[in-house]
Amino acid sequence: MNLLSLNDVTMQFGGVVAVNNLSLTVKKGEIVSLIGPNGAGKSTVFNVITGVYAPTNGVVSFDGEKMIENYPKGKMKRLYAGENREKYTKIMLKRPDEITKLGIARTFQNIRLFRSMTVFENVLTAMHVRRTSNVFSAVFRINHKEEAGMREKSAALLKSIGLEQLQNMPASSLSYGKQRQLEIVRALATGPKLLLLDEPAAGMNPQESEELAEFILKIRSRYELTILLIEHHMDMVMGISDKIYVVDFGKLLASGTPEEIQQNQAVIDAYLGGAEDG
Amino acid sequence: SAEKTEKTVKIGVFEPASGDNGAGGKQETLGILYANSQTKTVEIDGEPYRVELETVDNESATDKAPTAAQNLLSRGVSVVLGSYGSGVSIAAADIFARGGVPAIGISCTNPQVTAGNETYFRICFLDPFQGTVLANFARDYLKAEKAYCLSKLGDDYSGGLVNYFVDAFQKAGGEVVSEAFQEGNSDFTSYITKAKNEGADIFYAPVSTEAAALLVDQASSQGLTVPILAGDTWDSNVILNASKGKNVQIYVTTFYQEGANPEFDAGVKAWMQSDPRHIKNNGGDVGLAAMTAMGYDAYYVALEAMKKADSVNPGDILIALGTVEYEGVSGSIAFDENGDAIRDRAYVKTADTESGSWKFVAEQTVR
Amino acid sequence: MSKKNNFILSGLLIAALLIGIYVLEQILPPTEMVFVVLQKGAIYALVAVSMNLLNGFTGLFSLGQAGFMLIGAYTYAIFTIPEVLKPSVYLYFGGGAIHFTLPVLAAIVLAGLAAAFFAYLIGLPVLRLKSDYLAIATLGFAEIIRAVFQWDALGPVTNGSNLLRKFQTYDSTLFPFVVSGACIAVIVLFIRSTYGRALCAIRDDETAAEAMGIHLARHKRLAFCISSFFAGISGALLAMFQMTVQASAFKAAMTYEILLIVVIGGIGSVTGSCLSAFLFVAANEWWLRFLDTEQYIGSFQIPLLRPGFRRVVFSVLVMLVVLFFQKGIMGRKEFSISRFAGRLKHISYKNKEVKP
Amino acid sequence: MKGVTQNLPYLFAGISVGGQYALIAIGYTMVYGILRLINFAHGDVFMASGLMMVYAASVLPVWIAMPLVAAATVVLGFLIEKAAYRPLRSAPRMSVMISAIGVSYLLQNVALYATGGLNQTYPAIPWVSDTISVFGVVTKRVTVITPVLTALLTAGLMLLIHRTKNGIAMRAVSKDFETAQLMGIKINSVISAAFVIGSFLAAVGSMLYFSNYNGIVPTSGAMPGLKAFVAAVFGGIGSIPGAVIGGFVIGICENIMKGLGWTVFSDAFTFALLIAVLTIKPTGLFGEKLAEKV
Amino acid sequence: MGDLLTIENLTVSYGGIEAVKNVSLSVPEGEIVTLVGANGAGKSTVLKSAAGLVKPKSGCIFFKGQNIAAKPPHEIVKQGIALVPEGRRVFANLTVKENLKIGAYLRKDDLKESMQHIYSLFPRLKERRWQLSGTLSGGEQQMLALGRALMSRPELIMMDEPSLGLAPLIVKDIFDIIKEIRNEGITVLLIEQNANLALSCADTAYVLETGRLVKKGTGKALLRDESVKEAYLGKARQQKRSNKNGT
Ligand SMILES: Nc1ncnc2c1ncn2[C@@H]1O[C@H](COP(=O)(O)OP(=O)(O)OP(=O)(O)O)[C@@H](O)[C@H]1O
Ligand SMILES: Nc1ncnc2c1ncn2[C@@H]1O[C@H](COP(=O)(O)OP(=O)(O)OP(=O)(O)O)[C@@H](O)[C@H]1O
Ligand SMILES: [Mg+2]
Ligand SMILES: [Mg+2]
Repeated sequence: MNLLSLNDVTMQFGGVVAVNNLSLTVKKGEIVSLIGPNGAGKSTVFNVITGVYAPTNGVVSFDGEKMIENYPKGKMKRLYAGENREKYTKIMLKRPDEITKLGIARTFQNIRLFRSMTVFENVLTAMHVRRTSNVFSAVFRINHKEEAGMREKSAALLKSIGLEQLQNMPASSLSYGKQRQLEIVRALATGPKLLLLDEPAAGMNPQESEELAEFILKIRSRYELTILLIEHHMDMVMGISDKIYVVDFGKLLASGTPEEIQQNQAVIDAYLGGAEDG
Repeated sequence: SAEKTEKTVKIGVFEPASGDNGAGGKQETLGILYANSQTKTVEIDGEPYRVELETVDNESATDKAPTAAQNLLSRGVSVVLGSYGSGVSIAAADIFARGGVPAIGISCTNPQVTAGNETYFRICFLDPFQGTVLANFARDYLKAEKAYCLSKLGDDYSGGLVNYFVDAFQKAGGEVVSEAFQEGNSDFTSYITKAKNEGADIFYAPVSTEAAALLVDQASSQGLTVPILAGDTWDSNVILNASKGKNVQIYVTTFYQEGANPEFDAGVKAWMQSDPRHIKNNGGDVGLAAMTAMGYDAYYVALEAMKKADSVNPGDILIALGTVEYEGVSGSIAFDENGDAIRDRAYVKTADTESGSWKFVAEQTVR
Repeated sequence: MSKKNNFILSGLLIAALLIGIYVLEQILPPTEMVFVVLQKGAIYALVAVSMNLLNGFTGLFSLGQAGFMLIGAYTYAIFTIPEVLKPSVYLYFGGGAIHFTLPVLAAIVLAGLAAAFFAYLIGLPVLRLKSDYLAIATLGFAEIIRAVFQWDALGPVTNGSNLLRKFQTYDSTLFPFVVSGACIAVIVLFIRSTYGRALCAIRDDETAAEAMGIHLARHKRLAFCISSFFAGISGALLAMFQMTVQASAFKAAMTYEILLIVVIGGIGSVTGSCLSAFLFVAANEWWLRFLDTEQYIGSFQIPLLRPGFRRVVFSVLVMLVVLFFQKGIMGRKEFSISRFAGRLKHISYKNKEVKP
Repeated sequence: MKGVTQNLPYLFAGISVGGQYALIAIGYTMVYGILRLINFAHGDVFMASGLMMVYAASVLPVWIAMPLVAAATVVLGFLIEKAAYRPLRSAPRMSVMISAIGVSYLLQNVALYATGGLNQTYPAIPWVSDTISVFGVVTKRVTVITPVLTALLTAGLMLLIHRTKNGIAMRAVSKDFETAQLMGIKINSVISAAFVIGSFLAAVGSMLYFSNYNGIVPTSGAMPGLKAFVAAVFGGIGSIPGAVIGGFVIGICENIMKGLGWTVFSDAFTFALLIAVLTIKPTGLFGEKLAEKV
Repeated sequence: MGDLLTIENLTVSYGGIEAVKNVSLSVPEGEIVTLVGANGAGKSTVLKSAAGLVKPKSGCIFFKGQNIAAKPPHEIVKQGIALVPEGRRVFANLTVKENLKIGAYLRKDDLKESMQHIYSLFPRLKERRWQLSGTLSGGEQQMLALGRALMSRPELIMMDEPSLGLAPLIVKDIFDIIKEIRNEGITVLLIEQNANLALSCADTAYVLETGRLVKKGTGKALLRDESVKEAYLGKARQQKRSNKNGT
């Protein structure tokens, strides 16, 4: 069953068409990778899925429901004059926080931790979205059971990636690689069904990215996650992906299993280059 | 060592030394200081008490006044003098009342200073009186038909004066336009333009001297030809300096007419000359402001009350104060049941812009 | 377990403080400056903490605090002036338009609610703005509110630009202490709750906070309203303290003063704000007053001392504190008894255990 | 015709005071553009410049006093930056702002102490403060000079910033001190330059302003400072043309409000206008867009 | 040729934590020197102290024989050092072109030629030269950061993970560029997580472990070192590499 599907998504910034009529689907439980040259529009796809940008056109559905839907507005609207006009100008957009609540969590390509908080608090804060208590009960500690549960879970999550030693350090004092790991844990803490990872292995050496790959596999099975991954480390992508989409200039260039992609000449020319890394 | 055993009584001086009314507050304080330099002791119950002045700066602000007042109380003053500017007096009135310390207002003319307050007295006339005097003067003497009135927003002094002026002026058959400017405003050209456009015959602006200096300058450069009228605050050398050599006509009401008591005039001038700081506080010269004379009188009224009470206890002084009668340099002083001075006379002066001095115009009472 | 101890310890400390004040009131004459400092300090502590909630914890740079205090102060004053005294207060407005009074506590709560209500209205357009733009917009709103309250047309309610007075006040220093203490306690509980953490997240990174499922607009508005609610209450207390209120006093300068307290105490530190509120008031109103009077040793006049010197010295002190305690007195830390005790223990046992 | 001459003074006053706001606003905008600091002390530098003129002109001829005062104001601005802001380069942004508020207090209080809180009369600058008649409206010559001078100074400044690498350097510094240093930019000099230019314009503004409104008290800088700051925000903080346009718009609007008799709301209207503009354009008229991609 | 940069007994601490402990290394003129180490080993810290961004607790840093340890960054840059900082740090509010211009802030000569050179290295940047660099994609920003450093025509260029976030094809280009730079006579100090590539092009390599220098050797030698392989190269790679080397 498709957990996530993008239909004809276009994202335009002024003259730049970052994503061009892209469609893709992610099945429940899969690890799907999105690869492509720099500036191909991968991160933009994430931003559209998570509601940071409203797409210029297209539909995003999650878990069988339309989550984001947009059709051309303004000048473009005239093209659709006629009986269907109403239909085509309909906008249905969810805010990023609503989308997170629905069960999509992400990491950022440029690390965005809560820098003044400790590692532990970073994770704890991400659990806020699953709270059941209102302000009143939170202020007057009527919800102390829930709070204790949140703390326990956070500690467990940190332990699972091996950050428990650092949990009382300010997040900003971690080295680059550790910060990336923390971002993943924080995303997990929102209790997602779908996890979007934007270059999680950037800044890690091959050994470390292998460990990260194992970690990703581990959390997938433990939390029954579906994962959409952007990554330039081909070892990792080829090693753990069930399916790969390749985009170039915002358009879909190819899709398929790792093996198929590795053999695809167009992909090799545009992205992978000579044999060495493939 | 004889000095050490000497008993003292403290008089609080509650005056602004900064802010909008700093200049006036300083002139009033000068009068008190001069009186203190003349009479340093007071005999109470057969014993001489040295009078100590405790000063505090109320910063011309109604939000700073309560703590300043509280500060005076904490220093154990027996009676308080001040303040220049009605707003701060009103704001501090309840603090003094709660402390049970009597206060003698010197030039705070707004009725609310003493209304409903058992411990506040004052030796000056009130706004209803002053406003009416000016209205009558404008109608009778200047034959004005239409008056433009300007007050400062949130300022009890100018607001009150305009209010009573408007009442009296309208009652006397005149027409009024009134506006208020905001704190911190230095651009009066638009108000002057408005007065001109409305065809007013007089420009009534009983505002603080700070604003007045700007107003006078701009009135002259905008070519405002009608007379400018104001209350007791304008009886100050700030106005004289601002108007000197300018093309403006200024009329003010005042409590004291220089020359009414030549001995006092000469004494205070000599005293000021003895210390450059006094001259600076007086605005750079020895021109005598009514406030100074009033401050002088207030000090003696306080001493009278102490003598009469034969005590330095604030409560006793309070009881005695109501019955004090005193012949001061600014006239005879006695209090009515409200604690207000019984006065029925004001002087109107005009600024001589050539020589930079005041010229007596008329003595005015209420019809 | 240690948390519980901490709780009990704090409780004891507060109780001791209140008893201390009570004893002080019994033995000292009520005109002592120490009471002024305690009262005004408590009131400023509350408004400083409420501002810290916005600026320090939520990262919303708001300069509207004086405006909300004004609303609180006026609301309280208007509804507690005894009926018989209204004619003398509303002298130019025929005794005013409101002809009933509320009990003191109800009026205080109403003061908070009124401020919060205005905050809600203002929040809708303004909270979308970022950093300094938000600051200037909130400052602007405070100025607009001040102008509205001075408007003659509202005179029957607000007494125009004239003073409001004769309303009910308190007579014990304990009153502002207890009220503002209780309010600060609620703010602290709020900050330490999961909502408080969400606000900190917004401060650190809005985009990331939103991606973690935090509804930005709602949380910001929540912080804004709560902060204003308590600013309103502190406004009511300030009115009681001053015994008069006038809109013209609630200027931007007042907001700056509060901001100064917040930053000197440490942005993001509640105890820092409280501490610096008392220090600020004490230095400004009490300790430095002597600098304003010319003083003599024998016949020698101590140089420099004359009116205005206090404020020069005070501003120099402020500058020194800012320059030498760049992160404020407390930084982002809180004073806590357990840590204090822990530090003592640390010295004796040298144990180095880190607890989550 | 009568209606025109009657209402022209409002417009004149607006344009003139608007120009003066503009000159002060540039100082705010330049400092903000680099340090992201609302330099609350700027209005007080403007006031201090006025006071220095009062004292200088009491011993020197005005024509000699003017350049001296301008130089002294520049030095003051430079020293303030060095003493109060430079030590806080790595401190939280809020601390720097408090330092600015502290400097503002200090300047006001020193002025209060020096003058004893008494109103000081600004010296008349010959020719500039003469009364003239334009279109039948009597006013001071400074009213006419201000907009012209403002336009000239702004044009010069724009050339300076856009024709040299310094303009880019300033914007780079504003984004990231560390990386700017890595480019070889001496951030201290760039920042000092902003303060020097800002203070110079404040000095010019103060000469024009106080020629028009010739009384100075310690708080004289507060209101023009706040208005100029609003002007800077209105135009989009960081943008020089924005600050200038903002200055004129606010000067004219407040005088129109006064002309309409809404004096109670003349300041409030300024703020209301500002908020209205900000709700439509959250970074002011010409403010730079936030270029942050996630 | 002599050493262009020499670091002697460098110790750096953040607050109480020592991130770099007593590290000594030298960068000979005209060579590529690389630092390898795990996350948090202190590699970036070494570069930052050489660039003057953090002040060492103790130790000396000599550049062309001068101790630059106490100098502010802008003076160090003037001496001829450029740093490609970790995390790109492009000026988001400047356009691509302005970023490149500001990279050449200290140069007085004509920039056209250098600009063309950068544009030819990264055509993508030319395409986007009017775009605000804050809106570039991660990889595009990385190219810009590299281009910006090259614009200053340094004698020593220090790169902190230049290939971070770049597509495999570009990564190869980057290493070609690095070699090309070296051939132009510019010395390179390189941090790279892609240890295989880094070591294979480096003349000298150092290994850092939790702030300490544990190994030094030629790039080729370390590539064959068992402990290095185990810690940094990853299993899959090792196998592949050994296969390749075998043939
Ligand atoms: N807010 C924006 N404004 C203008 N252009 C943008 C914006 N966001 C992205 N772009 C452009 O859209 C294109 C796609 O960017 P995106 O970040 O999605 O690339 P990417 O595939 O993630 O690349 P990389 O692998 O380098 O991270 C880029 O060329 C970028 O310059
Ligand atoms: N600003 C800082 N404050 C406190 N500690 C820091 C700071 N920057 C780095 N550290 C600490 O210093 C150590 C070394 O950090 P550094 O960034 O030099 O590592 P690195 O080798 O570059 O790692 P990475 O490969 O992850 O970039 C780490 O333990 C890190 O936590
Ligand atoms: Mg990307
Ligand atoms: Mg690093």
